[in-house]
Amino acid sequence: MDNIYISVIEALIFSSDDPIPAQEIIRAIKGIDGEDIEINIADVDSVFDELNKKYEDNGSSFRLLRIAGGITFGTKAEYAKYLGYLSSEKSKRRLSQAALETLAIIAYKQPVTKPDLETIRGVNSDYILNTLLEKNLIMISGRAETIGRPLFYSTTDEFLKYFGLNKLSDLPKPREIDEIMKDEDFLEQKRKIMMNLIEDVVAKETGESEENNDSTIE
Amino acid sequence: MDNIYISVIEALIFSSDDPIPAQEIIRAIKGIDGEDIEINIADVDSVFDELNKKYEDNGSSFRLLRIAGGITFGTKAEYAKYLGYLSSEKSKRRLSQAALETLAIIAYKQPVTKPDLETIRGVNSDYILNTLLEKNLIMISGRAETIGRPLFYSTTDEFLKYFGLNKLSDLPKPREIDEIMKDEDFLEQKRKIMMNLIEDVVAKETGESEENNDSTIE
Amino acid sequence: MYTIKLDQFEGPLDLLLFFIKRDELNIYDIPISKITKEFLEYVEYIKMLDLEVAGDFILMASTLMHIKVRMLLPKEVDEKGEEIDPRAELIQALLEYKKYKEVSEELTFFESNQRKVSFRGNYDHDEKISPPEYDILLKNVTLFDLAKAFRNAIEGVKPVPVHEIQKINITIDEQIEFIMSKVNEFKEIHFLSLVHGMQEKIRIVITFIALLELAKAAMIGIKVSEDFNDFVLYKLENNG
Repeated sequence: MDNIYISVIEALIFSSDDPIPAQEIIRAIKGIDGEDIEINIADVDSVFDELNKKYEDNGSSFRLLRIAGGITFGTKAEYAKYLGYLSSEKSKRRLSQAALETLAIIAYKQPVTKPDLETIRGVNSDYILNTLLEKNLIMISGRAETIGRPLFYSTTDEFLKYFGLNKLSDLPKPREIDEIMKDEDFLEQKRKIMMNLIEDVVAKETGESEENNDSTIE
Repeated sequence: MDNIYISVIEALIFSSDDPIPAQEIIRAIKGIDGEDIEINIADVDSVFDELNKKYEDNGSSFRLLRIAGGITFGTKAEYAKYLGYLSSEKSKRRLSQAALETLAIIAYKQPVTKPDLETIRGVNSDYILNTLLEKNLIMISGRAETIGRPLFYSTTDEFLKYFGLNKLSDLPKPREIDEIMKDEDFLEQKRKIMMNLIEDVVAKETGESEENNDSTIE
Repeated sequence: MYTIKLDQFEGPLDLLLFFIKRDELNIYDIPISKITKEFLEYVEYIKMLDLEVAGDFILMASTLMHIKVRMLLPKEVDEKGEEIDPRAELIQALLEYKKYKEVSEELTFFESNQRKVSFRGNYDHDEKISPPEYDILLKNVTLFDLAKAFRNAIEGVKPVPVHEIQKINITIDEQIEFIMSKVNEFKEIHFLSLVHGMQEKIRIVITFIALLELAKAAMIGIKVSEDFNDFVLYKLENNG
C-alpha cells in the first residue's frame, strides 16, 4: 500500500458518522483511485497500529478504537472530567423537544393551567413543568377561577432573555409562521390571483384592454 | 499556562460537536481545576497555533479551523473526494442561486424584514425564507417597529459554518455602486463563474457521486 | 427573440440586468420603450410556461409601463426644481440588486471551499464524566422553592384512615407564636424539622401560612437549605 493512504484512512475514520469498517475504507479508496490500487484489510490494520503509535508518541488526547467491527476516534479517559463538565453545561442550555413544546404552549396561551396544557400535549407534563420552573423559564402567575382552582403558568423575563426577545408581543405570531410555512400550492394560487390583477392593470395602462385575453388564467 | 492544558484543550476541541469558543475552553478548565488556574484567551490562541503546527509537521489529515467564533477540527481539502465517495452529506446539493442571493442580502442587511428583502430581490421570497429557516441558515431575530411590525431575519452560526467563516466581518465586501458602474463588462464575475465551473468539472471527473447535482451552474 | 433559459433568472431585476448587459445599454439612460417591449414578450412566454414567478415579472411589467407613461408626460420636478427622471427608482433598484447578486457569486466560492472540509463524524466514544453537582445553580429562594418544600412536607405525612370528623383547634396566631418561639430558641430552624411530628395536614398548612405572614412582616428570614426540598427559617437580628 502506498503511504499516501495513511492520511486518507485517517480522514475517512475522522469524518465517518459511525465506526467505519476496514472494508468501507478500501471501497472508498478503490472507488476513487481505481480497483487496481493495492490495499487490503491487513494494510488497514497496520495503519490502525501506526496511527495509534503516532498519537501515543506525540501526546495526542485521542486515539483510534475498534468498535462494533469498525474503527472510530475517541478521546482518552484522562480528559473525561473536562469533557463531562462541558457536556453537562451544554445540556443545561439545550432545551429538549418536550420542554420546548411545553414552553411554546405556555408562551402562546399564557396564563395556562396544567390541565389545559396536558389536554393540548396529550401527555402528563409534571416533570417538564418542574424542569422549566427550575430553569426559571416559567413561573406560577396565579390561579384559575375554574373548579379546583388550578395554578396558572406564565413565562418569565428569563424566558424572554433566553430567546432574545424584548417583550412577549415580539413572539412570532402563529399566523406569521403559517405564512412562511405554507406550501407551494397555496403560493401558486396566490400568484395566479395576483397575475390576474396585475394583467388588468397593465392592459389598462397600455390601452390594449380590448385585445386582452385571459386565456392563460383559468 | 501549564503545558498539561495543551492536551486538555485538544481534547475539548476534538470532543465538541460545534466549534467551541475559547471562552468555553477556559470555563471548562476553571470549572474543573479551579478559578485560580492561569489560562486566558491568548493561551488558547497560542495552543491553536502550536497544535496546528504539530498536525502540519506530522502529516495529519485534519487541522484546527476558526469557524463561527469557535475552534473546530476539519479535514484538509485534498481528502474531499474520498470522503465524498462514502458520505451522502458531502454530495448534497449546493444552495440555489436564489438561496445564495437571499442569504447575501440577509447577511449584509441583518436584521432585515421580508418586505425589505423582497424589495431588493424583486420577487416573492416566502418559499426561499422557509427553505433557509429549515436549513437553519437564517433565524427569526425579532420584530421591526415599522407598520405591521414585520419579523426580522438574521443569519445563524450554521450560516458561518456553511461558508467556513469565523465571523460576519469575514464576508466579502460588496462593491460600492459606483464601482459596479465602472465595471460594465462584469469581467470579474465572469472570471469567477468560470473558475467555479472548472472546479466542478474537476470534482465530477474525480468521481463525486452521481447524486451530486450542481443544478445551479449550467 | 434570443433563446434564453428563463430559469436562469432569479427575477425581473435579473432579467433586466441581462438585457442591459447583452445590449450594452447605459444603465443611467435605459431606453424604456425598447426594454418594456422586450420584457413584455418574455412575460407572455413566462405566462405560457405558467412559471411560479410570473406574478413578480408581471409586477415589473406594470412598473415599466408606469415609467413609460411618465416619460411621455411633461417632466416632474422635485423641491429643488430639478427634473425627476421617472427611471431613477428603477436604476437604484437594479444597482442595489446587482450589488447583492455579485456578493452571492462570491459566496459560491466560500461554499465550494467549505464543501471540501469534513468535520468529525462520530462522538459516541469520547470518555466523559458528568459531575452531578454542577447541575445545581439555584441561588435564591423563590416561591417555587417554597412551594416545593411545602409539598414535600405534605407528602411526608402518612395518610391515616379517618372515620370520624375531628375538629382540630388550631389558628394562624397560635402557629405564629409557635414559630417565633422556635426561631428565638434556635436562631435557625429547618422547615421540615419545624413541622416534624405534626400529624394533620391542616396543621402543616396553617404553620406554613403563619410563616409566610411572618416573612411578609419581616419578623423572620427565609433562606435556601443545602437540601433543595427544604428551607431554613432564621431569626432577624433587629427583631431580637
